[in-house]
Parts: sequence; C-alpha cells; structure tokens
Amino acid sequence: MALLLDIVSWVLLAAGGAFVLVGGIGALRMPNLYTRMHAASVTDTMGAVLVIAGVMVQAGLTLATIKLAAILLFLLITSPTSSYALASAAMLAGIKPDAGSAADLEDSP
Amino acid sequence: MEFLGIYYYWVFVVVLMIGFYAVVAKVNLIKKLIGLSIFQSAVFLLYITMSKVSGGTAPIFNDEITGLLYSNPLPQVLILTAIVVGISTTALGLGIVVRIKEEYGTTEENEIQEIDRR
Amino acid sequence: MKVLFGVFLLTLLVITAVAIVRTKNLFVAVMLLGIFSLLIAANFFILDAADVALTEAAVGAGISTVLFLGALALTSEHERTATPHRLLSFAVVTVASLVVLYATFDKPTFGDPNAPVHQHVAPWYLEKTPEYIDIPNVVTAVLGSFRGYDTLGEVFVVFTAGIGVLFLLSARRGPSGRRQTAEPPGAAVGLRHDVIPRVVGRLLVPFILLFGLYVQFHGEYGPGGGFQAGALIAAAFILYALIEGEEQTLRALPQSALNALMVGGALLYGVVGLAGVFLGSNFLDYSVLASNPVSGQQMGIILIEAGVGMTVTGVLLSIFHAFAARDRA
Amino acid sequence: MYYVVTIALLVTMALALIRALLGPTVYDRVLSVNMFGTKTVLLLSVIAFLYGRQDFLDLALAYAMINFIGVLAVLEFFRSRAARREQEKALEDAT
Repeated sequence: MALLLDIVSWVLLAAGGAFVLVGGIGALRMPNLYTRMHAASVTDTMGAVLVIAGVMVQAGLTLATIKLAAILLFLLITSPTSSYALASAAMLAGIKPDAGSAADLEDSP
Repeated sequence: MEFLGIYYYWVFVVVLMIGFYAVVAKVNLIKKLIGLSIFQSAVFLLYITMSKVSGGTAPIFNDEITGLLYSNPLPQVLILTAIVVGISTTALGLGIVVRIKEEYGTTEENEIQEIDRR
Repeated sequence: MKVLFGVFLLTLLVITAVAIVRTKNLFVAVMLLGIFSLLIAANFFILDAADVALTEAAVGAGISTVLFLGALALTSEHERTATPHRLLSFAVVTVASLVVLYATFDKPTFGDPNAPVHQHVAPWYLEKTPEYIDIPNVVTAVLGSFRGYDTLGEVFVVFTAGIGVLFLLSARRGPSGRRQTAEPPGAAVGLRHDVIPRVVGRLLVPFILLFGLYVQFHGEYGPGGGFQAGALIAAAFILYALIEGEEQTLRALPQSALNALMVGGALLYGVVGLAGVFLGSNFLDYSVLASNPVSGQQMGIILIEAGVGMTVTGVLLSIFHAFAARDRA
Repeated sequence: MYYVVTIALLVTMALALIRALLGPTVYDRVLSVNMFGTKTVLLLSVIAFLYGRQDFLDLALAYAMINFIGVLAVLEFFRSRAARREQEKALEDAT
C-alpha cells in the first residue's frame, strides 16, 4: 500500500514538474504577450495542482494536507484572477492580441 | 565543498556592492533608495548565512523530531525585526523623496543641486 | 544537493540585483525588486530561517511593492540623467569590494558548527528556552523575552518612522504643488469596475486577516509573531483599499484608530515592561506576571507580541494611507 | 522525487527571470513576477517536505495570499496613471 502511494505521488510530482517546466519554456519562447500569458497561466494552475497533489499523497491525512489544500485553493483562486487582471490591463492599454505583433509597446503602456 | 562554503559570502559581497554602487553612482533618488534596500538585503543574507549550522534545522522544537541540531536563533531574531524596521525606514525615505519632488519638481540629484545654487 | 539549490538561488539573486541597478525604468526596477524579495526569502527558508522568510514574505512581496509604486505615482518613473562619474564610482566600489572580499577569507566555513557565532549565547538560549519559557519557537522566546530590550527598541524605531512619514506627507501642499485641480470623476475609486478581481479580493480579505491572527497567536509554536502578523494584517487592509477604494477602508478602520493602534502597541509593550518593575523584578522580566514564572514568561510574550503586532499594523497602514492620500490631494 | 520537482521549479524560476529581464513590455514583467510568485509557493511547499519540516507550510500559504496583492497594486497603478495622463492632457488642451 505504501509503495502504491509512493508510486502515485511520484507520478503526480513528475507530471507536475513536467507541466511547470513546459509552462516556463512557453513563457520564455512564445512570440507575444498573450501567448506567453496563456503558457504561463494554464500550466501554472495544472502544474500547481499536480505538484501539490503529489505532496499531499506523501503527507497522508495530517494537518499538512489541510494546509496544502488551503494553499492549492488560494492558488487556484488567485492565479487565474491575476492572469485575467493582467490581460485586461494589457488589452486596455492597447496591446493587440494578434500573433504578428511580437514587438509590442516597449515598457510604455 | 570548500568553495561552496565561501560562495555565500561572495554573493553577499557582490550584492552588497551592487547596492552600494546604486547608492553612490545613481542620480535618481528613488534609485538610490532601491539600491539601499538591496544593500540592506545583502546584510540580512550575511546574518542568516552565519546562523546556519550544517545538518541543522530551524530553531523551532518539534515534539515528533527530537535530538536535532538547531541553527542559531539569535541572528534570525535580529534580522526578523530588521526587515520590518527596514521597510518603515525605506517608507520614510520615500516620503522625503515625494516631498522633494513637490518642492523642486524633480527627483534627480543634479537638478536639485542646480536649483539650490540659483 | 541542498547546498546546490542555495547556490542556484543566490546566482539568480545576483543577476536580478544587477538588472535592477541597470534598468532606467523605475517601474521595471520595482517589479524586479519583487522577484529579488521572493528569491531572498527562498534563500532564508533554505538557510533554516523560517521566521525571517515569513517576515520577508509578508513585507517584501506585497507591502514593499505597494509603497514603491505609491511613491512612483507621486514622482516620476524614469531616470532621466545618465550616471555621471561612472568610472570613479566603479573604482570606489571595486576597492570596497576587494576589502570586504579579503575579509571573507577569514570567515568560518559556511555551516561550521564551531564558528564563533555559535559559541556565544546561542547554545544557552537553545538549552534554557524549554526550562525558562517552555515554548517550542526559540526565535520567539529570544525576541520576546531574552532580548526584549532589542525588540522594544525596534518597535520604537518603527513607530518613529511611521510618525515621520505622517509628518512629511500630511503637511499641506505648498503653493508650488503641481496637481491642485479638481479630481476627474471616477478617479481614486480603486478597482471598483473590475468585477472579477473585486469579488476574488473580497473573498480573500477575511482569510488573510484570519491568517494574520493565526500567525500572531501561533508565533510561540511555529513561525510567526507580531512583526509578521502586523505586516499580514496591514496587507489585508491594503488589498481592501485596492479593490474598494481608500475611503471605504478609512471608514472601516479610520486614521484615528490607526493612530491608537500605533501608540497603543508601543505603550502596551512599555507597560508590560514596567509591570515587571512594579511587581518587584527587572524591566521586561515577565516571570513575576503570574504565580508561576514559566507561565508569567508566556503571558508576557503573548502581550508584547500583541503590542508589536498592533504597532506594525498601525504604522504600515498609516504609511500606505499617507502615500495614497497624497496621490489624491 | 522531491529533488526532480525542485530542480524543475528552479529551472522554471530561471526561465521566468529571463523573461522578466527581456521584457519587452511591462506586462511581460508583471507576468513573470506573478509566475515567479507561484513557483516560489510550490518550491516552499516541496522544500518543506524535503527538509522534513512540514510545519513550515505556513510560509507557502502566506505567499499564496500575498502575491495577489502585488499584481492588483500594479493594475491599480496602471489605472491611476492612465487617469492622471488623461487629466494632464485635458489640462493642456484647456490652456
């Protein structure tokens, strides 16, 4: 049973690490602001869920699990909200979400 | 490991000097304050580095784990209070800069001196 | 391996610091300062300083950014002048760093348990805390009781800085004041029209407040205490001000209440210290506060931590309101 | 396994830092600060387990709450700056 739990948590952690890494690469390599935001935010939530779920399986039913659940809940609430807020601010500042505009307004919205 | 032992101190020196450079060389007053807070953080880093004991853990006793080696609590206490004091004093500095901007219309040191000379 | 994590984070720290100094755009510098704070907090955590990392978390990531942005809104966002005497400054900095680098070779190796700093009073604190105070968090014990004088001094420094900011920024704007025109309608209402952040923010504020109280009163058992809790509670009110506007926040917690918190916290600390004197012991000796010296110590620490938390909350919020009010004036 | 995740997180932090340094818009920098914050939360939770001190998850919790404030402050800053610029423009037009 312990081995099974270990395997489950390893799989979750490995998948989480992979998602986090993909998100990081996407945030670096994507061509413009909105695509970068997409890469960062979508994998951010998925990576966070997987990593924290993996750690939760390791922790078992303890106080740590409850704290981890709280962390996950806050991340899941705040992370998309900040992405939304950021996207709307950028949109209002006049940065157009078309794939060709790699050279956005440089540091002067 | 010998190298790693001293790397922490080198980083402290480098970050300290980056902050110092910003304070002495930059003309903009807010940039100087940013440099000052980098300088401050470098000092925090030095203290916390010195509090670490290899194989130790944070100086908070835990009933489940006994017989542990604990890191030094004293530098941590000093820095904990220093962080809050640091932000208050930085805020005071920012307040002064805001007043300077209102009176002189600029936050660049050379322009302020020019206005004073007139 | 764990040491390598620290080395990696430190390298990122140096890169960030260089970038902060190099950029001309002050807004970018403030953003990078946020990253700098996150990095240094992660380092503190790796170096076993959980309490310090919590303080940096509460102060560096939220309040510091907010205050710098507040100051930027009132001044300007760009450095206009190129750095003069660049070579001279470099020379000065190089000489200074060589001196300090030379000194690092005399330092004890990182983590050496026989370093002088670990031989002085620290072992005594670690050994005697269970006997005299009997709380798990040695940092809180040292902060509150063994070195209570230090903390009293720090609280008064924070208090003085708060008073200073209030003096500087609540003075009436002089005739040379730039923006004396009427405010355009719809300004300074916060993010009132942004529904999603507003709803989420409203949801978060009570939880941050609750967490702040937890940190305040759990400080004897885990990482936490008055300084961290004060910063967290101030951050909760700042969030409220960001989403609901200044006036609403000042209605919920008026400036008079903040002044009372600032003064009351520092006074509470001093009174607890004096209570020791009147009950026949030394200043800031809590042993006489209860019949049993150990529970007296615990009671004293809870009281002074409450004082610290009150003062820090009051000062940080007053500073925030002072900057925000200046922006509107 | 904790080590693998920690390394992935550290590498991602480095990538986010590069994005913050490259820019090119301020929004990219805010995005990377936000990303950096989430990664720090995850890093702290994983390292708490790696070091066997699970009582330190409070820190990660604090970060999860506080990061949000930074982003909202930036948003508010943009908004008030836009309002101020419009006002200055209106003043210039009037004179």
